[in-house]
Amino acid sequence: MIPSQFEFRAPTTVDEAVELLSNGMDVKVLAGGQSLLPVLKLRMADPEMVVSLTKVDALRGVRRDGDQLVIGAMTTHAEVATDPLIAAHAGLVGKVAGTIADPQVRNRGTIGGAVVHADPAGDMGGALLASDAQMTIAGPTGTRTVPAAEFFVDFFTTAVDEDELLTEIRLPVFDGWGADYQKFTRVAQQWSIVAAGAMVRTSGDQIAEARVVLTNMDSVPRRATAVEQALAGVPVTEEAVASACAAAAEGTNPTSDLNGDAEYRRHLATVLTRRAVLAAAGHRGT
Amino acid sequence: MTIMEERQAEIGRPRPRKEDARLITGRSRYTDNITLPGMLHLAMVRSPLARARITGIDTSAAASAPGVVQVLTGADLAAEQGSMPNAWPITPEQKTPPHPAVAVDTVNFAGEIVAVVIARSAAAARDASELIDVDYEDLPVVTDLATAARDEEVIHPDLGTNRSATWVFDSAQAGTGGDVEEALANSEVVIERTFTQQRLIPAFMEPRSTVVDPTGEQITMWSATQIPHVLRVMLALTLGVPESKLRVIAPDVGGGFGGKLQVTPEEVITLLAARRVGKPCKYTETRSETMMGAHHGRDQLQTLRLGANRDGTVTGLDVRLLADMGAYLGLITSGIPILGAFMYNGIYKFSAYRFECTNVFTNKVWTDAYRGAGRPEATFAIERMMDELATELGMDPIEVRRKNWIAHEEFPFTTVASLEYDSGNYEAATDKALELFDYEGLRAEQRRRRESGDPVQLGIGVSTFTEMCGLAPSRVLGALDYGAGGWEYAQVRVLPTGNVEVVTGVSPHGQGHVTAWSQIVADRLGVPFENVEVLYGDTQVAQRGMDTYGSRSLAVGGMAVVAATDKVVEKAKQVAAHMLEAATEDIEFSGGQFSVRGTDQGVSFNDVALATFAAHDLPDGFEPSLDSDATFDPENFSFPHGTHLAAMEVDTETGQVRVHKYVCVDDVGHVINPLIVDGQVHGGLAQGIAQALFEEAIYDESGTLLTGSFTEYLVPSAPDLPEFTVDRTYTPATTNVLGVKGVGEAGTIASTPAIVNGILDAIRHLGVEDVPMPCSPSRVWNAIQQARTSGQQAPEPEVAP
Amino acid sequence: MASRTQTISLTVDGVRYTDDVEPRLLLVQYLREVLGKTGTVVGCDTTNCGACTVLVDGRGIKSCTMLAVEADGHEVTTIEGLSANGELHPLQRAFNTCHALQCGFCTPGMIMQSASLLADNPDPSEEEVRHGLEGNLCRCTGYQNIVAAVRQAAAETAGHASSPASGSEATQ
Amino acid sequence: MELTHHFEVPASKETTWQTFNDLEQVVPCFPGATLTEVDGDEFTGQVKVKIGPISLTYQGTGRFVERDEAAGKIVLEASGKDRRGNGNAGATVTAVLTETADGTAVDVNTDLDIGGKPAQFGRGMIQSISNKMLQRFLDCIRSKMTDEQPTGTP
Repeated sequence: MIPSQFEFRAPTTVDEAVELLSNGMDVKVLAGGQSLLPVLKLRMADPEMVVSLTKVDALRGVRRDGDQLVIGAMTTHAEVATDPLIAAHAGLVGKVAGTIADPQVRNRGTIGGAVVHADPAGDMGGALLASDAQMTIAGPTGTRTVPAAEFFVDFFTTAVDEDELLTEIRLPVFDGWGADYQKFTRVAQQWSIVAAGAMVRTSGDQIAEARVVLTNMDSVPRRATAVEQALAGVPVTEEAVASACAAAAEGTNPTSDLNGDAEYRRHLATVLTRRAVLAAAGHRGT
Repeated sequence: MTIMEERQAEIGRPRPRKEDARLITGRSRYTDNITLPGMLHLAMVRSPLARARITGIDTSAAASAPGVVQVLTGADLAAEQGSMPNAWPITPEQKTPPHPAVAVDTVNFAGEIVAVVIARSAAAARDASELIDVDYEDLPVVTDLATAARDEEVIHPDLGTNRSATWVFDSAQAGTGGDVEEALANSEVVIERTFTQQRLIPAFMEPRSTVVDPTGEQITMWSATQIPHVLRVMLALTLGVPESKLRVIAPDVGGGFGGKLQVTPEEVITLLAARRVGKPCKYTETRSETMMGAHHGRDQLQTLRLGANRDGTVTGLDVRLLADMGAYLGLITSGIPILGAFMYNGIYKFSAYRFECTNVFTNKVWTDAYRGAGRPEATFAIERMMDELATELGMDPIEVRRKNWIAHEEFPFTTVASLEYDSGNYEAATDKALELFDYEGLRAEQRRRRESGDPVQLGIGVSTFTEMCGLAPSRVLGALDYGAGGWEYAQVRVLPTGNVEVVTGVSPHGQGHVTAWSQIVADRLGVPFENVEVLYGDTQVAQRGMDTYGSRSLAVGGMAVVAATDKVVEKAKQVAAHMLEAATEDIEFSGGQFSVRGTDQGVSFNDVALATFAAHDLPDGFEPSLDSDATFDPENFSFPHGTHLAAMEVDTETGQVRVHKYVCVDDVGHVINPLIVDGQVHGGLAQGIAQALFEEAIYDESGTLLTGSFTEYLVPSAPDLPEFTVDRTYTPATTNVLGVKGVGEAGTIASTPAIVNGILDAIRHLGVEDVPMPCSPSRVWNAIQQARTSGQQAPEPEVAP
Repeated sequence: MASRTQTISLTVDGVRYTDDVEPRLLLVQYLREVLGKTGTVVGCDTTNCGACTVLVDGRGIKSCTMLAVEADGHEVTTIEGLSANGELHPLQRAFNTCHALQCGFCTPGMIMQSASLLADNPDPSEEEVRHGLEGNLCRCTGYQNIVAAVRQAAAETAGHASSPASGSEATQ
Repeated sequence: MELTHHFEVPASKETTWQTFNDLEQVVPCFPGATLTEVDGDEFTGQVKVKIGPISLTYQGTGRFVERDEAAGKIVLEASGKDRRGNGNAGATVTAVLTETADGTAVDVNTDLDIGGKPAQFGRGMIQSISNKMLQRFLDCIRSKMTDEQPTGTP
């Protein structure tokens, strides 16, 4: 319950923060702290320095920049979940933000912190993947941009190096798309056992285009491209969508744990994908 | 002489609780809130290994760390720490391993304490605890109950076996019924089933905390305990501290559920540490420590054989248990399964019954009381078996129960397990529950979903239960070799102004005793509810007591209050008679007024109180005090009962289970405060449902607790539970004048089988015969898959009655 | 190593405090150990139980999962600062009258999170209350009376809100 | 938990055998491992494991428990404890070398035992993470045998 001693810095600019990361010490970046602090309290880590981004005002908030939405890395899940711009143009991201952990955690936890933490059961990664997000990373030599598809590398590992910071997330606007996130848990505050996210653009009674992502089906969030292709042009009916989603788990590599084995997760992925796609397509379920 | 006023009876009123005032404003007095001048803090070093020999402990770095006062190991304390007490040796031959507070040579579960740091701050203690270097030599670990019972590896070599004791009840021997083998042999149907009562973690919300102040000659301990009185005597016996030098205080205690019915190594250690350094010491555990170091509950393997005739009449029941003790025997570890021995027959009339339990050691933290303690296990098993029988015979589960239960006109009834049930009306509770539930409507809905092949199937779970409460008649405890009696103590003190102080020997930790006792005393003395103060939880204030567990507080502790109050009235009548110049026999007392029979002459309780205090003019030889105390020993247990009905939705695509509707009608006798009784039922239901659906303490094969935090050990939060429909019938207990039975455990005991029966009822037509608890989505889904793949062998879909 | 402590200034329950604290000190430890505000309690070490919930700038957060140094410059409200002028907050009253607490340990967190919830959603449905409290564990009540209490307080506050004099009590 | 790996190297069994027996080469191949002392068949060292925010440092010892050149079998045992007392870890690595047409086939069986807090943090990931770490370890050894740089992909 009591973390080890560490030095604490709370820079006010990104440049200062980045500079602190290459000071030769074992540094941990503190965003919302909702994953880091439990680890520190359990003493599963003892960094020499903690660099808090809480005072870097530039990293907060959601804005529109041309045909993109820009979400500052320090924007909280609660802000993302209730932001009107996001609700209008990036529905899946907003919906997913509202399912993360619990209200108190959403009030402190940040989108940047969550995705850099890169827990395979973390919910936001998939939504960013489905949204073709571009991740802006600041480092000692300036900033670079990495697409979400290349951002998630492995369990708890992203493209952000130890001397770098994720500063913002850029999303192309998705107007006229329906979105749904089917998060499967045993109790409300649990991490996703499996979750499926879908963004669907319909044309008449058909699915024109779909984007489908899976959470906790691998070491990183996975896009179900085969399902997406199969869904194109499919009528919005239970049977047609189910058949297109049947292969949702193909190519995934889920773990087995206390909440279910890999086979169960594959099955869940299929069911949840179908439900998410139908809901995103505005299908009134049975 | 005042005029009598009509006053509303307090008993039965939904009074909001008095004790809430400080709890809702943050003025609470939990042990960890206590700070004493010069107080030092403890941190524990716990073994990460489940079984190992300690080959060396290097404490030098920790001892010289900043702020550290002293470091203690098992070797340092070996001479004084004694062995943690087991107060319930169930047989004379019971094997009880030594249980040091701090491990000396070996550790036997992951989480066992191996060293203690005493420092000036909690942070310094925690920092230094990391510097202690313990060398272990691994020993083979046994975590599986059935494996341990085979003695392939003996955990405590000196005992020669992992089997602690075997305890048997046989109705043929007891003269309460026939021979079970004979009964089963003559039965038309015999059903055999094995159930696993998974290991549970009590998960009280307040982590345990202890503060010890070794001032001068007296040692004062504050502890987050359910049992300050038992703790005091046990500490005295374990450590050789004179009992009179020990004062134990249970201040506000944040829940217990049996989990704080324990004498803990942490309490012993804090006391020894404080005595060594001569300064107040505090130890507050982290939740991670609670999960691995505080006792768990349940953990039994149950094998039952139930015989019946085709008309549904049960002929006999044979129960064989393996009960997991964990690594050691705690305060009443060994007796927990025995508390269930008397309840396997439930509310039914069986003609033959045999129970055999073997207690077994494993390399896990020890088990002990957890809400219901033995009785939920028994109730689960018999209520599951009754549903199995109904399925086997194609009968409605309610009908099978009706066929076998004790009819209300048959009370008092001596059961095959030798208990005398004083009262009950199972018909009334069941009828009311069926009506509130809309049983027929839900059966119709169930049929509709089955016929349409709805992916979300509906099932109805029935649980009719009783439990033995009001622990306990001392002579019964004696017969069971329990180390103490089951009486309770109370004192009623009358202040000069007519205000009343009630001292109770029970030790509330959320049950609302202050409010309920105030209601009882207000009615019996005719004083305002607000004028009653209830004192408890401090061995210097409540000098005697047996504390709070086993739904005993009201049926036993409340009765002690009644007895003490009655004595006050008897004394006060003498004073009133003297004041009214009448004979004591002619004094009547009602509504706070003493009056002379047949006259309008009277004095109030307050007048008598003041006159007694002044003592200017009292009857000759009358001791100038109305204060009275009483010790009440119940003549029998009390037997609350009820009918619980759960409509369960099972999503056959995912295995996800949802409580669609939950109705319970409990009969807990007379109700002092319906608000509190409903609250007890709600909370009990939540815990029972959690066993059915969510909770399980899981160890891996090397003895690491995998569910070591609330991230993995799934305690439900608000969205995970339904709105309950709670109602009651009233059949007063006949063994106490309040007519009360106890309600603390009812919800927990009844709900678990209702939920599981409901799940099975929803998917039995798919060929599923059982789902082990907790019925997680993956287990439910797997059960459906297995039934589908072995579809040919699946029984014909049972037509829902 | 630089200085072991840092100076923070913050407002807690309406009072301005300036203290030197170790960076590792959690906000809940600051409240309990430095300010003596033991009304906020600690129930777990993994950010699950919510017993330590307080409001920071009006929003519920788990004070075991925030460093005291991060609260620098912010406004914190604890259970001890919820009632004003000796009058209980509607939530406090409702928790009492609905019997929404037993052992009381989860109660400070429950009440504070309920305040945060009502600030966002003054008239929540039963389901919204349940989800709004999903980060708070209670082992005693089965939540039924807690949900009832929050809805009762909401109704009462709504009644007040229609009168011109009252503001939003929940957000402080 | 049991983990199995198989790889082939275009090197003779003898070369492969020698590499496998050289602790100075083998141990540092393990991600995060440093060798502090080698004394005959025994060694001491530490492994720093970083998984996201979690950082554990296991300090411990290891030794060859079996070296049967004729059978091409090596059994290496190592155990350590986290320096903050979070738990212990032990591994028994059994490698069997078989000559093939193109070089040597190596079958590695690892019996891994992780206890204490890290095991609780699992959610099933421990096995996957351990598997990946071992794969990196073996890739590194293979690269030493073939004088290639580790490819980074299994």
